[in-house]
Amino acid sequence: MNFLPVIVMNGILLVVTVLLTIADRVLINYGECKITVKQEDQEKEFVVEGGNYLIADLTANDINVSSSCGGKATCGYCKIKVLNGGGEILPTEEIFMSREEKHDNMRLACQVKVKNDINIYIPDYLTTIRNIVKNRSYDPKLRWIFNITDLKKEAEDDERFVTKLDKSEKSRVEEMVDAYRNTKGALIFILQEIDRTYGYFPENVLWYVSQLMELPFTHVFRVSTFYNAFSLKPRGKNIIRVCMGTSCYVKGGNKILHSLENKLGIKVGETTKDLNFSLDTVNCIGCCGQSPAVSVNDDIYGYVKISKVDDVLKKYK
Amino acid sequence: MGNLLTIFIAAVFTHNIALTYLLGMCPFIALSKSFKTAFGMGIAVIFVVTLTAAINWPIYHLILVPAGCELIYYIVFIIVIAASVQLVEMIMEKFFVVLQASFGIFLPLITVNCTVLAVSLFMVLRSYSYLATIVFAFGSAVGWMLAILIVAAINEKLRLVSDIPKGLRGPGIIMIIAGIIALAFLGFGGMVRIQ
Amino acid sequence: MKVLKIIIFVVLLGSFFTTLLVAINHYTTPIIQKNEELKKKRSVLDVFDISYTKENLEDIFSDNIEVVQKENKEFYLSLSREVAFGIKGSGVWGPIKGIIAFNPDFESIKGITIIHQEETPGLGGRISEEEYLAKFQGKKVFPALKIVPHGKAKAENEVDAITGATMTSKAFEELINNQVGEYLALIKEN
Amino acid sequence: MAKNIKKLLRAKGFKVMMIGLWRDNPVFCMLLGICSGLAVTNKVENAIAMGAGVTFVLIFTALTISALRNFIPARVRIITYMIAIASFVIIVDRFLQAFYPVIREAIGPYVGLIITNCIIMGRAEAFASKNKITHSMMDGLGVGLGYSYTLVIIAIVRESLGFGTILGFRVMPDGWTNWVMMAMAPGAFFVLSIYLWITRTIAGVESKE
Repeated sequence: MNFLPVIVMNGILLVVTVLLTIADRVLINYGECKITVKQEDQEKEFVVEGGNYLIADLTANDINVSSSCGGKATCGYCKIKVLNGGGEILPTEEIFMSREEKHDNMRLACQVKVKNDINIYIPDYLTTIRNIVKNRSYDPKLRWIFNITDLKKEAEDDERFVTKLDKSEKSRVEEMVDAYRNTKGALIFILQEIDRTYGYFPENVLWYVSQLMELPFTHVFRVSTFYNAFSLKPRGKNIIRVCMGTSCYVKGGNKILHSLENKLGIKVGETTKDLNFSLDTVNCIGCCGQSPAVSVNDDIYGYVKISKVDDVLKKYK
Repeated sequence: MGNLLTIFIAAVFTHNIALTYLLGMCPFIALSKSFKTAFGMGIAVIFVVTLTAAINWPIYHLILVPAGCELIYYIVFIIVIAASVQLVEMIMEKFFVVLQASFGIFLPLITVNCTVLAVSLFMVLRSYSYLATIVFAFGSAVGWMLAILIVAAINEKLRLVSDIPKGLRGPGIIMIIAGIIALAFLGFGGMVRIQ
Repeated sequence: MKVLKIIIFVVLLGSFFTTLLVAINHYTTPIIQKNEELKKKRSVLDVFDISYTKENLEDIFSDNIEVVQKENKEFYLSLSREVAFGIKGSGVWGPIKGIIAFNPDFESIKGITIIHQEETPGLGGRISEEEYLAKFQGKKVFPALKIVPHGKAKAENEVDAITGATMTSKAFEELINNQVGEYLALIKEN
Repeated sequence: MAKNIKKLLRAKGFKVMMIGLWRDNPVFCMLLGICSGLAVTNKVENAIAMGAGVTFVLIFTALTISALRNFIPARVRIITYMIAIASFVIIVDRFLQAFYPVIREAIGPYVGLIITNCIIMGRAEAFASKNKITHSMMDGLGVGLGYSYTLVIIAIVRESLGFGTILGFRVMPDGWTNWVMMAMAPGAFFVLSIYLWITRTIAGVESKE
C-alpha cells in the first residue's frame, strides 16, 4: 500500500490550518462580544468571541434557529429580529424579506456577523414553528410524524395566547367571526371589526381568530400587517390622519404634519403616551378641493392652517 | 492564442456551466429574483472560480501528481477552495471595506457552490495547461454570470406584469425561464469544438 | 494551546480518512484497471466482428489479436492481417473516441466502433449505433473519406450523413481523415 | 427494522416531500440539491446511482459528524465537514468505477460534485452536529431517500420521453419519435419546473383542508 497520500494530505491540512489561524489572529480581532437574546418567555445573555456568524454562536449556546441550507442564505429560515448592533441588511438577505420585515430590521442569522455587542429578539410566531423543529430534533416519537396538522395542533395546544383572553373577550371575538363566517373574504371584514373594537390588533386576539377561522397564524398575520390602516400596536382614542395626496401636499400638508408632530411630541405612526392621539398619514381622503385636509376619526377638516391646528386638537382633549 | 479563445467561447456559450452542465443551481434559484443581487453574486463567482482554479492547478500538477496522490484530489480541492474563500473574505474585511460591502458578502455563499469545484474537476478531466485553465475558469464563471443575469432580468420584469399560476411562482418559473434560455443556448452548439 | 488542539484534531482526522481511502484504493485499483482493459479488449473484438462471451473474452483476445506498439501508438492485428487502432477527436458537444479497423489492403474500412461520445442524443448521438456504422464497411479512406447528404453516397469513398446532424457528421469525417493517414503509413512499414 | 423503514418512507420521504416541502415549512427544501441532481436525471439508472450515492454519503457523514460533534473545534468546523464528505464521495466514486463502470462514465464528474450538494452540508450543519448518532443516521437515510425519489420521478419522465425507454426497456409504442430535448439540459429544467408546479399545487390544496 502506498501511504504517501496520508502524508501529503496532512501536509496540506497543516498549511491550511496554520494559514487560517494566523489570519484569524492578525486580521480578524473583534474581541469579546456580548449577545443578548430576548424571546417571549425568556432572556439570555452570553459572551462570545467576535468574528463568527450569529447563527453559529446561537447554536453553540443552545438557542435553536432553524436552517436547512447550512448558513448560505439559500433557505431563508433563520429569521430573527435585530434590536441593535449587526450592521445594515445585506442584499443576500433582502430577497427573503417582505417590506414589513425589512422595516422591523429582521435579519437572517446566518448573514449577521458578530463584530460588536448585539441585541436580538426572536418573535414568538417564529418560535412556534421552531418548536416543532426542536421537537423533531430531540423527541424520537415526534420525529417522523411531522406535518402541517401538527403545526396547527401545536398552535392550538399553545394555550399561552388564548388563555390571556377572558371569557367575555373570547365570546366577543367569536361573535365577530361568526357574523362573517360565510362571507367571501371574511378575514378582512373580521379584521376591520376587530380594529373598530380594539383600535388595534392584540396578538392574542389574532391567534384566536386564526384558530376559529382554521387559518394558519402566518396567514392572519400577513393580512393584518399588509394594510396601513391596521396596526399591531395599541392606538390612540383619536386617530389623526394628515392627507399627503398631491394637492394637499402641494398646499403644505407636510408642514401641517410637522406641526402636529411637534405639538403631540410623536412621529408618524406613533401614539401619544396618554393614548389619546395617534398620528398617521393617508394618501387621499377625497377632499382635494379643501386641501390641505386632515381627518380626525370620522371628522374632516379642510383648509387647515398651522395656526388652526391647536383649535382642532382642543376639541378632542 | 486561438486555442485559448476557443476555450473561452466554449466555456461562455456552447458549454455554459449553468445551462449545459446544470451546475451552480442553488444560488441560481435563490438569487435570480433581483438583477442587482445576481450581479454581485456573478462578480464574486468570477473572482472565486478564477482564483481557486489558479491555486488548484499547481497543487494538482506540482504536488499531487508527482507524489502519486491523485486519489485525494477531491478533498484537497474542496479544502483549498474553502480555505482560500475564507482567507479572501478576511483580507477583504480588513483592507477593502467598500468591496466587502458590495460583493464580499457573497463570498461565504460560494464555498459550497458546485460551479467552483466543477471548474477544478473539469480542469483535471480535460488536462488543460495552466493558461488554458485560467481562461477556462474565467470563461465558465462569466458564462454562469451571463446565465443568471439573463434569468434574473427576465424574472424581475415577469414578476411585475404577469399572472403566474400559484404553484409555479418562485423556483418553478425560474426553472422555466432557465429552460428556455438553455434552449436558446443550444443554438450556439457547434460554434466551437472542445477536445 | 488552543491552536495545538486544532492542529492535532485536523491531523488525526486527516490521517484517519486518508488511510481509509488508501485502503479502499488498494482494494479497488486492480478491479478498475481490469475493467478498463476488458472494455478495450471488448471494443477491439467488436470492431473485428469476432464473437465472444463474457467468460472467454480474454482467451479469444489473446488467441486472435496481436498488439503492436509503435512510436507510442498501439495497433491491433488480427490473424487475417487486418489492422485496428484507436482514433479520437472533438465532436459538437465533446470528445469522440472510437476504434477503426481496416482490411488487409490498408485502404478500405472493415468496421468502426465508438467508445465514447457526447453528441445530441437521437441525432448526432446515432453515430454510435451499429446500423449507421455498418455503412462505413468497405469504404475507402483514400484520397479522403467524404460524408455526403443522406442518400447521395455513390462513390467508393462516400458515406451517407446522419439526417439532422450535419455538424456531427462533419466532425466525424474530419476526425477520420485527420488520423488514419498517419497511422496507416506507420503500420504499412511493417 | 422493516417496519421502521416502511414508516420512514411513508412519513419522511413522501409526506415531507408532498406536504412539508412545498409550503412555508422549515424542514428542508429540495431545491437545495438540484445542482448535481438535474444533470444526471436523463436516465433512470443514473438517477438511481446518484440517489444511492447521495444517500450513502448523507448517512455516513451524519455518522461521522454526529460522533465527533463534541470534539470539533469551531474554527475548523466547515473544513472537518468537507474532509468527511469528500472522503465518502471518493469511496462512492471508486466503488462505481470498480463495479459499475458504465454508470460511472455516464455521470462522470457529477459524482465528485456530490461534495457540493447542499443537502449534505445542510444536514450536517443543521442536524447531525446537534443530535445522537442513530437519529442523525436515520435523518440522513430519510433525506437521502426523499432526494432519490425526486430524481427517479424526474428521470422516469425524461427517459421515457427522451429515449422511449425506462431502465433500458422500451416503454413507448413503436411509432414514437424520441423527444430529444428531454434528454438534454432544457428538458431537465422543464420537467423539474412542471414537477414543482404539480407538487406545489397539491400541497396548496392540502393546506386548505
